[in-house]
Amino acid sequence: MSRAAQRDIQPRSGLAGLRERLGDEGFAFGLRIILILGIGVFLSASTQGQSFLSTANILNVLRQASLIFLLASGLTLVILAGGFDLSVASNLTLSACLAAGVMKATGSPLLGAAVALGCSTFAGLCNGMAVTLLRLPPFLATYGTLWILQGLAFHYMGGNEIFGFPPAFRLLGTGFVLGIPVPVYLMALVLALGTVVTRHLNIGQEIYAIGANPVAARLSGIPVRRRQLAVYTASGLMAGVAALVYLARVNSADSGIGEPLLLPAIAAILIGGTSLFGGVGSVLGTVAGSVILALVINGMNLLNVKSTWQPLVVGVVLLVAVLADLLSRGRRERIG
Amino acid sequence: MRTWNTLRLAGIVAAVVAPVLIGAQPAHAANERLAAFYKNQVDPHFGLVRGGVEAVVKQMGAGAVTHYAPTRPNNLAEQLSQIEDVSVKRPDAILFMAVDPRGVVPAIEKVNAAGIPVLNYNDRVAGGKYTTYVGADDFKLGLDTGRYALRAIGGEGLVVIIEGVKGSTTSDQRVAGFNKAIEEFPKIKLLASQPGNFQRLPALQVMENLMQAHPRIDMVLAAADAMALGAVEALEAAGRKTAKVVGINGVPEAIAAIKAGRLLATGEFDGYKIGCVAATAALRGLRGQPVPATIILQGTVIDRSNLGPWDVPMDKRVCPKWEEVAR
Amino acid sequence: MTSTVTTAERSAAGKDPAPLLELREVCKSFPGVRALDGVSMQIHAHEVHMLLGENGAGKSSLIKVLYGAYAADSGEIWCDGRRVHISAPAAARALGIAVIFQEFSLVPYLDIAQNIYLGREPRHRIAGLVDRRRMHAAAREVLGSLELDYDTRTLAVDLGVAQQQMVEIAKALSQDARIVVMDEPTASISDREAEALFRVIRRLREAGVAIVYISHRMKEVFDLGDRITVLRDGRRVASLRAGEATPEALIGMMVGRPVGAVYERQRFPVPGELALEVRGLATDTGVKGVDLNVRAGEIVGLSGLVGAGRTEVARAVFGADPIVAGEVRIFGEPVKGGPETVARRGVGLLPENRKQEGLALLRSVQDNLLSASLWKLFPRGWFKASAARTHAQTMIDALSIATPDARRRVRMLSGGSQQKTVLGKWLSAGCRLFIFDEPTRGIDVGAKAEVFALIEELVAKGAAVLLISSELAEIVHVCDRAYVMRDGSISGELARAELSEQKILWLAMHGAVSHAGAAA
Amino acid sequence: MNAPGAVTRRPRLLPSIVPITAVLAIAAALAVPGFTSGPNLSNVGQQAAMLLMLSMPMTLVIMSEGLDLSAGALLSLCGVVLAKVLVAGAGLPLALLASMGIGLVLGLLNGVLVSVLTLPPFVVTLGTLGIAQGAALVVTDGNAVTGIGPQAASFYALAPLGVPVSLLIALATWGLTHVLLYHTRFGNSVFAIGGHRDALVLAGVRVHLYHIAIYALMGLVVGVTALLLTGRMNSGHPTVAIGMEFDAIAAVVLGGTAFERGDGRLYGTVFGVATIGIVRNALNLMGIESSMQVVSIGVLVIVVIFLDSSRKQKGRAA
Repeated sequence: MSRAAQRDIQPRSGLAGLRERLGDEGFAFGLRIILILGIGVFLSASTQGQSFLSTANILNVLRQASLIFLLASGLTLVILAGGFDLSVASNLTLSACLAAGVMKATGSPLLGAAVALGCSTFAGLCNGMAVTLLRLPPFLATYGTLWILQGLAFHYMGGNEIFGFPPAFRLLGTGFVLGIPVPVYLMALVLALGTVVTRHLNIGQEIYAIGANPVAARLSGIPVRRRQLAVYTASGLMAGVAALVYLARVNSADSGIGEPLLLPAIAAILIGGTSLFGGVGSVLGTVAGSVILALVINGMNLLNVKSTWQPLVVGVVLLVAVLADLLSRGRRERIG
Repeated sequence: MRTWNTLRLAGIVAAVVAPVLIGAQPAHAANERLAAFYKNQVDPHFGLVRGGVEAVVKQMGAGAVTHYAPTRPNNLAEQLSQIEDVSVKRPDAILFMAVDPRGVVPAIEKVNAAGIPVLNYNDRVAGGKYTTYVGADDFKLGLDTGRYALRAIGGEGLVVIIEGVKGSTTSDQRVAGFNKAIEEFPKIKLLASQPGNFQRLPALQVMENLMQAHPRIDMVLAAADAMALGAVEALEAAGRKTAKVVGINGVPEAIAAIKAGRLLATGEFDGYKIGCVAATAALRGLRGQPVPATIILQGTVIDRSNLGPWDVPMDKRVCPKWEEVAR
Repeated sequence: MTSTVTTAERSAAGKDPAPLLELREVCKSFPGVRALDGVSMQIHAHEVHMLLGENGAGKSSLIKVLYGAYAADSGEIWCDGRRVHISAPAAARALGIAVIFQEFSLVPYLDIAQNIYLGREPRHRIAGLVDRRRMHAAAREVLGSLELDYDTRTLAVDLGVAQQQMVEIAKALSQDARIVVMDEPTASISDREAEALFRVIRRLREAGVAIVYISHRMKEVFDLGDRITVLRDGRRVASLRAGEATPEALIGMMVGRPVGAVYERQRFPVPGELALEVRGLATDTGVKGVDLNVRAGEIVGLSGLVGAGRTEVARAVFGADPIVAGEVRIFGEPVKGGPETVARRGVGLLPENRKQEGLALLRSVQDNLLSASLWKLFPRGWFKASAARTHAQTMIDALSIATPDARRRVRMLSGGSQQKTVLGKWLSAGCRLFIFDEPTRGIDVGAKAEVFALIEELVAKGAAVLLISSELAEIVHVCDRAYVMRDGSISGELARAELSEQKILWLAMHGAVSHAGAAA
Repeated sequence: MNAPGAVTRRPRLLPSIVPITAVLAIAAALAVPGFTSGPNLSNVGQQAAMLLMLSMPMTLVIMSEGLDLSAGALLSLCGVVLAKVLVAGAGLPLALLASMGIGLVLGLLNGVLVSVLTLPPFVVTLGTLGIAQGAALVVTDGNAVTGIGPQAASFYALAPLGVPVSLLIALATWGLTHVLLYHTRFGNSVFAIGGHRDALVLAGVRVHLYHIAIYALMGLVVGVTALLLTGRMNSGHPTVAIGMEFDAIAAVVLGGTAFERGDGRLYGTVFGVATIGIVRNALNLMGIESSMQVVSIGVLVIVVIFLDSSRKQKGRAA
């Protein structure tokens, strides 16, 4: 047995060994949990535990995390497959506006939902085709569609807002079931679906393979183009779902709703430990990321910290999360 | 002989020219070109303003109005470019409201230098020369709405303020008004004052978080309807029936909410009226008719008892009579 | 044979002036491999020193030691009669040693002059700006000394391979290198370009530069070489004057290891149905009118020099590159379409550079083992982790992949285990036609034998194998028959009876079968 | 071909943006009244100035296979700092120094995280974006900084020979960046970092140094741009420049600079800036509603990158 082999078969110790036993995503997620608990402990300490640790507030944090997560979930798949989609937020805006318009006109939530999902999915499909068929660089192509979708939204709304949706529809955003907000159920559902897709379907394995090394994936007989098309479409679809939840929660739509959500969504994914290079990360991580974001803002409100501090704190949290991965995974892995 | 010919010639010329000159007056009046500025194309309040302006332009038979709003909501750099571009386009008059009261001043001074009449509306700009200011007294609005609200809860209880974008006069003035009102009621306790950036979701989430920190809230004073309605959504979702909410502006949705008893009241900051009056003032100015230097629209507090006039779609709205406002 | 060596030594030691650079008993070993085993050689000014040897003979390790990329474990390097330590590329450059690797290090969007002087740009006294006039003048001068009339403002990205090579040489000269090492410089350029290269090399020799030239091509060895050193398995087999050598003798030294040192084929099953049939295949990657076929139960070699178009054939068959003309039949069926189609017909490609094209290095052994067979293992699309795990484990055991855990990242494995992982990928996909492209490159001797045992097992089970290899011994000892390629087309086919390294080399170099007899 | 004997330079593909800009400019000149008027052209110039300044170093960043999302937020921060210093009564030079200092510090931070810690630029600069924007809000508590005196404004108002000073400074930045990129070792290293990092290492160059310098340069230029921004508004505003980095990236991309292999051209970026300026200005003059401006920019981006990429593929095939 050669020395090389000797070295190879030694089980590994320390962080690396722990990571190996937990698996990449498991390990990354562990770090996140630690981060969350850290913030939690700090907050409950500084709020004397009374308001922060209440079930109500925890559900409240989850509900606030859910919107960002829904928007980020599809994007996570795209990034896992080594792509990118800057257009999710303006996609949300446009499909929310259209849905609102349709619901107002017809009074039918179903029709509205159908329009929102149809529009957003189609936009996602277009992104996918731009990347796979036209072979445009994802970042730039979706940057273009970002502007186009936003402009269409402006044009459609003409500066007005559409408000007042049927209560049945509102339940999607504001309802409670067994004392738990509906969006939280949605988040759980999407998390479950996302995990099933990435963990328990061949497609998921293929997505990771493509993200990790597209060339090798192609030479392993994986239909790379079709999978990419699929993830971009999924990203569009999820933008539509997020749009519906947004409408139901806020009960009105204007052409400016999406834009402030883009960077938080991306930040949530990165804080969740998914690598922009693809092949590393998980939907679960994105949940963690979204929760961390919501937690930070919630805490600052509870502590009556001026909202002006929020961007700074979020930026620091992002860098801390990525640096944590750097230290635990080592240079040669894919980070951030 | 010669003189006769000359006179005849003059007569003919006069006969030909006179009707032209006479006709020229309305003909000229009929095509003033206005340029109207807005902070963004997102907030329905500005949709109302726009509606008012267009209505007047139609009624008074002016030529046309072009609307300018930054593509990124409240983006100062973009508004500056738009001012500069418009000053090149040289409309007959500019109806102007600023994304930032101070940042735009240099650009406006350029327009002044270019000799284009500028009318300032909706909220005051910190500098530059304006033919007229049309707006409401934001401080007074805050004060009145605040008083109304605090009386409504019997002058005692726990209150939360949701501010607009920090640093905007609109928000600062209104919040100042709120605080003044709170001072007047010793039994009122201010729990928190957090910004909701004039947007719905931020306000909603701030409210959700505040509810966690404060088990009891009796009154929410929001510096704008969008935020008030966000707060309402949050409270309703949490099943907090006791807390009441007031806003400021009087956008259609707020009126609807008052009618439905979800919103207690809103201070009248009627975009439609502002648009009407501003456009009228501008056109009168161009047509050499007298216009006061300042027109402050007296805002009443709109509640269930008096919401009738606002509870109509925009195309049914009527502009206030000039005589009533221009005092 | 040993006698030749000693005579050569004596003669060398006797007449020659002091060498420019001398290696004495240099050793370098890696875990599991003895890359250099007491290699000594003398490099003289005014000489082209040919370095011969099969892949894995230690040539590239020798270069790396010369260039300061590796530090020798033991042994001495002497330069101008002083003992030197080449610890880093910088040190090598200081000694006037320049290496021209097979993959060039030019910056695509900088022009020729900027590339030649990258990091050493001449600058104005004042302001320290790059003195472009001086830089281009100097670049033109260097190129001129190579009789090259290049517009020095041309971007590297617009240069052909041969031209990039010339720029690399110019770069070396511009550092006034006294020793220029060239690693198979003619591997990927045409004969005409090679001629030009030789002219340049001769000029350098006149100018007193010492050239270490690594090549597989006998013709070059005798056209250019003044002195020849043959390496085998990290040892110096012989060092002699060009005049004292004959092609046959050299080939003998290169391959003359005890037969079976690599691997000896045991079973020869009867060939079955046609697994692969290629007719008139042509691609825009340089393959011209290739005909070949592989039967089930057969190991068919595809040999030839680097750049002869072997890999291109493999990629075209696998659907990775578009086919311009001709047809490919797999198990009798004509196939069109990309790898995803071809792979499902039971074809597996084990690419030459497995790290870039065969594996996802940052994924686990298990993930890589399953990446090609998901559709087969879980036809319903439901991925079952437990089943995957057990399957991966069975593969790991069956192929004896050295890893403590199926979740270990492939990057952490040895070359051999990585290669086995790629094989396992296709085994689990149930392939019946395997295309191995240089399967033993960069893996140690023990692993090589294992790989061949596995290949033989495959064919014993009725699979068909197309084996691309530059190592003649492999072709001879492992294959039932072999095709030899030259310049993008098949220059000959050899049945097992007539398989010999000499014949393969002749076909690969001269392309004419007739000489083969003379050679044998 | 490929005979090594002689090589004649192959003319480089003209970036698609150049003809596009020309067509748009001519169309605007003909169709849009007042477009060609002196004051308007000076407007276009002034409006383009800041974008041009940001786009210059951004081109280098993108050529080095990087990205800087923090530029806009950093610009706001620098502007605020500059205004604060002016309010404190210091002179313009000192204020400018302070602003450039802040820019340099965050630029260096970006550079170190990207080059030394090998973190992806997108993530790093997204983080520093938050930090810069937060800092700007915190030091101003969200309010505009006013009462900064006439210095900045009067400086911005300068127009030697009728050319607005902002445009002059922007052009100077272009000139400086051009010299840096095409006439210094630093410039060559920019091409190399994007194109073939190892070549630099083999050449014994201190790569980190140059790589960090790219981001530091970005920071410095942002610091200078802050002066123009503040002068233009005669006040400091903590959120004014948010999103400007995307305009800069768009300009670079329109200019035909690719995110890989160090393939970039500075003058292409200049055309990109010009296009954005012309489109927005012309649409404003025509009084077309701003939603169409948004759409048109999106379409422009996609068309241009499609043209460039397809022409590149053809170029490779040929």
